[in-house]
Amino acid sequence: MSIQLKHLTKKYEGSDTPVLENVSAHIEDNEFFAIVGPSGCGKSTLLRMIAGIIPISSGSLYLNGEVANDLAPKDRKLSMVFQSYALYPFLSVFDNIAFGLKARKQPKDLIKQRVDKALALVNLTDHRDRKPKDLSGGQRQRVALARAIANESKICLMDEPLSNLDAQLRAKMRIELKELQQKLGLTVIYVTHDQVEAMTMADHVMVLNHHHVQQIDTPLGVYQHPSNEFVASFFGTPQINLINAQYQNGSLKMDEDFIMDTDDALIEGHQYKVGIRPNQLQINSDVNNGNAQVVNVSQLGDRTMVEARLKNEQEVRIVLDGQVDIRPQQFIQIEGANGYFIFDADDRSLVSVKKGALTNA
Amino acid sequence: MLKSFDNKALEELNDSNASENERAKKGLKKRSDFGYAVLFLGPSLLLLGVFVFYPMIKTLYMSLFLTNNFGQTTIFVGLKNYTSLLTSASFLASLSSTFIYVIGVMVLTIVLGLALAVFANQKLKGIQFFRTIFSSTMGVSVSVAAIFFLFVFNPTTGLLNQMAGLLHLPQLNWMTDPNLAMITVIVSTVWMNLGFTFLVLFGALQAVPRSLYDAADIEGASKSYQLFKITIPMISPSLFFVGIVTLIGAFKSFGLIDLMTAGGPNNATNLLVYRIYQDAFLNGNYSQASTESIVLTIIIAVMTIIQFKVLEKRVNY
Amino acid sequence: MNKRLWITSIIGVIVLAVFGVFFSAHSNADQSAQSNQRIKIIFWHEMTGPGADQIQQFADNFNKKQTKYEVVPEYEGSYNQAIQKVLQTHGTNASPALFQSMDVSTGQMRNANITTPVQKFIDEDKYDMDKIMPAARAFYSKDGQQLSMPFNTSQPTLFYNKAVFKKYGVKDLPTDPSYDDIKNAAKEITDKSKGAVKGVTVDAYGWYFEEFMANSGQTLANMDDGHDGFPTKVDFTNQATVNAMNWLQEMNKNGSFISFGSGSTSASNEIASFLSGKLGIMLQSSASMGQLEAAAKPGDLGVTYYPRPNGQKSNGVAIGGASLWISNDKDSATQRGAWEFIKYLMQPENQAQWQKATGYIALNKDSQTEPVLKELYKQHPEAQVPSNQLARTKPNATNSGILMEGLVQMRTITQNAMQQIYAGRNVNDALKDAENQFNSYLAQHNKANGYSNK
Amino acid sequence: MDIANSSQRIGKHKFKISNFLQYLLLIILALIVIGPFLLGLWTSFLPTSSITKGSLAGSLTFDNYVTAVQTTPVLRYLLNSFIVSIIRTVGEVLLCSMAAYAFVFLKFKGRNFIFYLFLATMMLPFEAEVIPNFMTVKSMNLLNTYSVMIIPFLTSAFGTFMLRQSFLQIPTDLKEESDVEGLSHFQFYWHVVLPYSKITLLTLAAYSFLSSWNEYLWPMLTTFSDQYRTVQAGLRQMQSTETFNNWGMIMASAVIVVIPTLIILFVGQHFFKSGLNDGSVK
Repeated sequence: MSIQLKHLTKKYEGSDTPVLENVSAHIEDNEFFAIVGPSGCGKSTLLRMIAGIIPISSGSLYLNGEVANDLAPKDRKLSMVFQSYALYPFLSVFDNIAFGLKARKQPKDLIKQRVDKALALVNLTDHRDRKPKDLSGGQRQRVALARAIANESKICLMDEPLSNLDAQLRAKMRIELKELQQKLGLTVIYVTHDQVEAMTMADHVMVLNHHHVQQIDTPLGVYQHPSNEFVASFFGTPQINLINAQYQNGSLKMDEDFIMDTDDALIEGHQYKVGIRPNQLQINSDVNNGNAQVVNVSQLGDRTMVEARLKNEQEVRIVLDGQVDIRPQQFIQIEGANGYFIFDADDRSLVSVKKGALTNA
Repeated sequence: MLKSFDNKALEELNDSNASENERAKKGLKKRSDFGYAVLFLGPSLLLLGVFVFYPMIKTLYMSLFLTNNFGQTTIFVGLKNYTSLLTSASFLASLSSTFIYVIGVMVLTIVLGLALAVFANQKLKGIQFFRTIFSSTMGVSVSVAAIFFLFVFNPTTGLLNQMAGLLHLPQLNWMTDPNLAMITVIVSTVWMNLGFTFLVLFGALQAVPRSLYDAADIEGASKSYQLFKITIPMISPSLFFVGIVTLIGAFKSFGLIDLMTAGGPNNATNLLVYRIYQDAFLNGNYSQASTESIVLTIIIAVMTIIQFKVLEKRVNY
Repeated sequence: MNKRLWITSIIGVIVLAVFGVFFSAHSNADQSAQSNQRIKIIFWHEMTGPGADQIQQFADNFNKKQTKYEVVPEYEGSYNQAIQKVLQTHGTNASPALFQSMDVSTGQMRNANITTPVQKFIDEDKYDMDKIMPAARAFYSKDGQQLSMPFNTSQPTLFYNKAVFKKYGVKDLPTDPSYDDIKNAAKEITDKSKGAVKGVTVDAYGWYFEEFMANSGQTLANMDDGHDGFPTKVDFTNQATVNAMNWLQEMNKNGSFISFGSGSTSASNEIASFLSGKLGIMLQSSASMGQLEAAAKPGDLGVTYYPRPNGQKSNGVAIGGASLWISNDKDSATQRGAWEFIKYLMQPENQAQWQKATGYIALNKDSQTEPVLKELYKQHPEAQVPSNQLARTKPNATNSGILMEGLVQMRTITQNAMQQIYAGRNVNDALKDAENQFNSYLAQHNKANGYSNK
Repeated sequence: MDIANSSQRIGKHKFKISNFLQYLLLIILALIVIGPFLLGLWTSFLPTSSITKGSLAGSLTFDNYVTAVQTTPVLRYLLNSFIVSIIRTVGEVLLCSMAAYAFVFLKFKGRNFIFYLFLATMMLPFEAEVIPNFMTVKSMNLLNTYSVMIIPFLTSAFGTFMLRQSFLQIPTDLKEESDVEGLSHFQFYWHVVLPYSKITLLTLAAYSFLSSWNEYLWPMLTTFSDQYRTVQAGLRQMQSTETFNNWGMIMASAVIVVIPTLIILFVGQHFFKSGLNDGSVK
């Protein structure tokens, strides 16, 4: 079951600005496709357009090669897991899962067989007669999942299904979800604002911001080749450093004392943003008077995160392996980066990717 | 918001001296609020005592006696008033028309109120206007409604018969045929109830999460399936609430009956409360009216207890 | 917050507006009432329509004529309601000084002992009661003592639409028609109009039920209809009643009868139907005369005496209507004021005006020579029929009203019986049920009030 | 159930048609709901002569309103209703909130018993108690006064119950804090509890006003002159005297009478909706 979006646009009546504009994508069969973006970027709207809950203003939606714009949701042969789980509080777990099958008037034994199977898949067989209010958050999440599974449609839409769970459970469910997707051969479109989920689970990621698609790529692709400053800053923890710099005489000048040479042909005197992932920075802490002063040090166990301030007040995050003995107020010397991106400060687009280049400051 | 009130209270307290503060703190340890309770509860208790509890006991008392023209109890008859009432054909007829009326009113009110609420719960331009209209009958008092409906059902000049005349349909004697008269009072009562019912049910509908319907759409449930399998179960506490309120209200119906049919024709609409009124304030038969009042009280009490018991469990889930 | 402001301001505006309009409209009246300390005579009546207007007119005129009293008429609903209101408010500030109470409540009012018999004032003033029609005043007196002053006196009367009779070539009814006269005419109208016009109706009204018995010379209650003591039993299953009910049911069965139900709405619907030519004959109180004359074309209104049993001379019917009572819970000055107003109402010209406006019979003998009435009779000769009927009636126990309590209850019961009979129920069964029902009520009522005949 | 969305899914063209159908349905329902009112409004502008002829056409005039205001006490009825309803509303909100306060914040012996006593009154219909109540107010010589329509209704178990539910939502911290600061019960009641629950108080007030305004049986039994009759008893009065004489004027009076409550309802609609659900179901 492939899904194709062609120039999808959503505009509400009486509003000038579209909620989504010109969204195109191709989602292959059996693919785990994540839609990521900050809240309000239109990702849930996009999912609902695919589901058929919200009408498409313009553009075309193809399901398995056929235009599906006008299909009723029930005819799109897909299932959906909601952020709120959308469980019916007055029905037992079993009946919740069986709801759609009953609505479609399936024979009783088929319903039972499918629901039992779904229950087993999510390990809820023992809870079949409980009401949702008697379940934990994680269990409710599984019920929602089981309901989608019992549907046996090959496309499953998921709208931030894990966002109401605590961190540990979320990590566990990520793995389970991915396993389930592969086991059942589902095509999953997964909406999330959590880049980690997107990175860990997805085959392809669509990054949405300000009603537009920013980039569609593999998780590694968006990490390694962010098409713009937004994408770069959205992926990776801790967040990428975006340091203002001016190009002067073949160097990017971030600060009086922090200048990097570059071989890119950049515009003389133009403003750029240098994106350096915190773990790519190299520092020397054994200096008396470096180019940055440490503001805060967090020991993360296997790593140490250092927040330092350049002399022109720009802040820089550095992640170092192991436990490093650095104290606040101490001066350090930022020496260079193993790789970095250069973004245009005006249109924020990617200008150049520098990889593995050890550059002297 | 709260802070400002606290400040206000504190400002006032600044004037009070330390000993008062001291006392308040002591009060924390050993609270004896009896004096306050008298002040706060006294007026309400007094009123309820005089106008609710005493009359109930008095009614019960009177129902065990015969009363004279001035409503004074004269001869003790024990439960004879009850036995003669419950074997009186006309009272039983009255009781059965009351039940017909009450059930008719309740069913129609809920069905129509739900229909209005469902249709008003759409996203359409100008829907607010319709919502306002649907709730409007709550602001129409009984005498006004009766006047409107007396005109609608008037045999010669009424809207219905005039329309029937135009369409060459038979003109019905709405107010004088016993069966039709019952229908007219039911229709009028339902109309009056609609606004309130609509408001409650509409409020309940709006509280149902949209995602439940989205999920059902995707799973292939038709709109009617959703109505019966999602909407109604989800709003069942409110449905139950308006149902029982309507039921209790219908048992207490008086105004419309008084204004529209005065219990007639041939006692067809002589509902319980109207009968009480007639027996007491037209026939001067206070002991019989008291006996009927006790029957009414028992009915209402049972309904109310059911209401509390069920709502306590919050109905569906 | 905003919403609250809205509500408060809107309510405020409404209240101010209402107060404003109200006080600007009524400030004059209030001032004049305050400037002179008149004694207020609260007068409860049960007249509607033209009757209510005329009473207001009388009160206004009376208030203008003198400065000592101020009569304030208050409409108190139906006769039935008013009786209990009077009994229930007696002795409180809310009670009236003067009230109107219907014919059949006389027994109850007398027993309740809440009024000052007008005889007291008649004696004080040496008021000439001979001027008042005897049949009317006899109804409201006991042992030679006048309890109350007859005021609005009506006769049950038969009205027929002469235009309809003419249209279908039916002969006019005789002035003293028998049951058969009416049955035949009604059948003829119904048949000839192919059912477009209904022949006859008789409102399911207890008063008519009682009058059928009166006109047959049949007592309804024992103790000579209460003239000899407290009745303990009623008799609805006598031959006279059965005859009358059979007659009504027969007309119903042959399709010439239409039932409008019972109560005030039925009366107004019936009159509307009559006036629009869809109904040939109806029983009505003579008090409808004013309204009917105003609406009908001159010469179209036929009026006859109350129907009599076949082959029997009519015994005469009891009057209907009501009389005026003076409450004994007000001070003597107020009671005197009430009496002064009664006297004013009974003046010949006022009684004449009363008959013209309403159709109630003018009770002052001198009224007949008043220009108002002469003019009325000239234009509407039929308007005289009720007075004639009253005049020819020789009072006896069966046609002078029933002095019994619980007549309101009895009427409810007999009216239901009539409606059941119209709906086809066996006449004897319906009457027997009604009789049993009322007898048990009466027994209980007498017991509860300690009435007994020793 | 969201019908709008279901139809929006069906392409653009069909969408228009079904939208039209929905509006049509809504309009029909709206007409049914306000039909009787519209009919009344319309006839109130017609001369009575056309109405009794069974015609709904004719030249529209304000005559009926002029007649109603000039010849009937309809404005007096309105004034009476306002006086009675406003005092009753204020009284009920005040006394019920005080009683509710006692049940939530005061500790005293027999509190539960008294509370159940209050609840029990909800089972006792006023309609079944009119006879002794009539005798009571008669013995107090209150018949035919404003007081008779106000005093018996100055408190209610329903209102107390509703406010108690609302007061229970007030965080206990607030009470504890005010105890530490030494606020008296009156201060806490006035400065904290009442402002905190103002939505519920307003709902109760609106509800109380409407039910007072709509009170029918009691004013009818206890008032005997136009000086004190409220609109309900008054309209009954007018209707029974005038029915076949002046439909137009009766209708005009009905319209005059219905306008204030409609305004209150429309303005208060929003929290009526939430207040009724909260107060009753939760």
